[in-house]
Amino acid sequence: MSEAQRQATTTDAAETTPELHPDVVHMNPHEEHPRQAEMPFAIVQGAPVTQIPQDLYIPPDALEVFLEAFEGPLDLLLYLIKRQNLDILDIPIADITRQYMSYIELMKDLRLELAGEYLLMAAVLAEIKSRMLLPRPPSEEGEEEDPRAELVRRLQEYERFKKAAADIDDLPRVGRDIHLVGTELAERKVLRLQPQVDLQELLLAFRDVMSRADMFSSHQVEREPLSVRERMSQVLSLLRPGNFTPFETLFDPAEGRPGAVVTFLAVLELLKETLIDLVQNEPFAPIHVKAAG
Amino acid sequence: METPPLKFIVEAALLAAGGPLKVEQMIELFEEGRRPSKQDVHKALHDLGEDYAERGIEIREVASGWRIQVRERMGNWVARLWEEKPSRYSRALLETLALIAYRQPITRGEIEDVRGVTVSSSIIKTLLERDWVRVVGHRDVPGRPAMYATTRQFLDYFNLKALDELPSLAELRDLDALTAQLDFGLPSAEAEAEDEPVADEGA
Amino acid sequence: METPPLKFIVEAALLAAGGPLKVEQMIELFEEGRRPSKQDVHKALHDLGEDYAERGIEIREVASGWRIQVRERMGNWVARLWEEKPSRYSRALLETLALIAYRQPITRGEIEDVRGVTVSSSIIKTLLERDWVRVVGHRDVPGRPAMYATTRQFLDYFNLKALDELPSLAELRDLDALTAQLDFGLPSAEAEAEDEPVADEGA
Repeated sequence: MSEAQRQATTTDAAETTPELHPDVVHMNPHEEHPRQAEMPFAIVQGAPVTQIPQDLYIPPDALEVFLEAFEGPLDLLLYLIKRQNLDILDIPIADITRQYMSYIELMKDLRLELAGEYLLMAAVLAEIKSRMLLPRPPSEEGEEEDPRAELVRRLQEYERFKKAAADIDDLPRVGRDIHLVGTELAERKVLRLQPQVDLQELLLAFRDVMSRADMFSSHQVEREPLSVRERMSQVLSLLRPGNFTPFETLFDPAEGRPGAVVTFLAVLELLKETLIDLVQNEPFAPIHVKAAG
Repeated sequence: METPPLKFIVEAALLAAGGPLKVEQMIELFEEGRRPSKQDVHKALHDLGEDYAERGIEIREVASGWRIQVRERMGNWVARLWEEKPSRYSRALLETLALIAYRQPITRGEIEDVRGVTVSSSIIKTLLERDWVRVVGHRDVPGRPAMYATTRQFLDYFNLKALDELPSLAELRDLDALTAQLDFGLPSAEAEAEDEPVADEGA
Repeated sequence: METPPLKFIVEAALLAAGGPLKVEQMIELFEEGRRPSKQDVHKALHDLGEDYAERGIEIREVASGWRIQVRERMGNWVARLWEEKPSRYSRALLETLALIAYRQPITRGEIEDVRGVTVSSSIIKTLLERDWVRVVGHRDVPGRPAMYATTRQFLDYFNLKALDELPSLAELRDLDALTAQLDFGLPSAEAEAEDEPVADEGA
């Protein structure tokens, strides 16, 4: 492995496991070429350690960190493949399996709680390895599928979502990269919308209240044209308290005869209900209308 | 990276803060050694104020600092953002309104006589505020109670030219005719009526 | 009262709303009969965008509508307004989110199949609580597992208008193409490889 490549893989690994210097996890007991003159992979009691210790003591804490740095067996496998600059489509299964198993064994020795998925993957790897070692019987369909195919598919599938997760993490994000704005209002008003009323509702309400009223008064015979009622309100509203209003100003010639009749009936009704007073100083003098009281 | 003009940093910070910022706080947005002076910040605030002259926002100093706010004259449009969903009127209100419409001019006491329960002041107030009813005089009896009548706005709202376009009570009681005439599904209307709160229905 | 230019009303509303507004919502800020057309509003949004070209803010359409936001390049200064550092998300959470985003609707089991590990309940809970994902139904298989999909809030948060703005997924390469050239079946080759030191692979 050239130095350039080594650098490349180191960078790769650093990306994969940001929490960990890649060399800390590089603990293959079969490592024959301890790296010289590289970054110290650990600081022990203040002194940089650049050589792999022969007895391979890995503090259990570090291993735990190591385990946590991976999102499962697929992630660990991807790391092993990337670290060696291997093509995912051409994994040397025996090698990878051996490396994978050495990690697993180490974890077991240290009695770290190992997720079942890691052991399952170990079995899968062993199975692929054995299939690759065995001579393949001639297949009926000609070519037999590469025993690694399913694993490669899973690794690729996992890798693309691992990448997608990193891409999503890189998207501009509210609160980190972009910030939302907000302003106060000089004066904050809340518009309170008025409830809508349907005429039907009003009519039903009237019908109902009148039916109930019937239960209280058995002889409610009223049949007044509403136009007279309405005109009564209009006449009343024309009258200013304490003032006398000329009788003829209550009538609007433009309304014609029916209008005059309705107004006259309204005035009579108002008189009957003693809501207005009519005042005439002498016969044939102008008649004035005044609100009662 | 190039530093954007101070006033744009100040603007972005004021908008993002969502509340007033003191001049000191704005200065502290910058790294030590690159901090603008108070004068610089005041100048930036002033320049922003000029930029906003024609716009719907303004920059103002309030007790806890400077802030960008929406001008009062924009309130008409902006306030609609916070429109409250209208609630529904109570049965009591509708009956009161109906009685005022059909029996005007009518006093509160008279409405209560027919309904058999007290009419709350808030109902009368709501109707007056909505300009659907008004006081047209006072009855000449002890207490001189106000007499209520419906208004033009009431007729307009219900799309009526005059009160006599309202069906008479007799017509209302002729349910079948009413159903045909007004085309409302009676069963559903009845069901709806049952759902109404009846708390103040004394009967 | 004179009506201010549309773009200033739109600007004031977007600033006051404190969140995205849809074009329809902006139109409804106006009284009936005075409402601008969709084209008018789009023009106003475009004009505002040009006004902001040099400034520290920008106007952008995300899933829930249009919003004004502080530009990314102002982040350096604006971020200092807040003591708290923006939260970071674990890879487990991001991978789960990515699978939901790209493969929705997807069940927890299907996420686990791809990731090769169990998806912890706390991750799903966090995603649901942040309103980034929601349950859109249940897969018709034993156990009827919930199917998850992303929400508009997810898109808003990541500054996206629609799912198709997500970065595209890496291509899957085909093993068969390579298999033809490889002599993987030779036991001797594999056995040999086993004896070789790992670090020499690249040499």
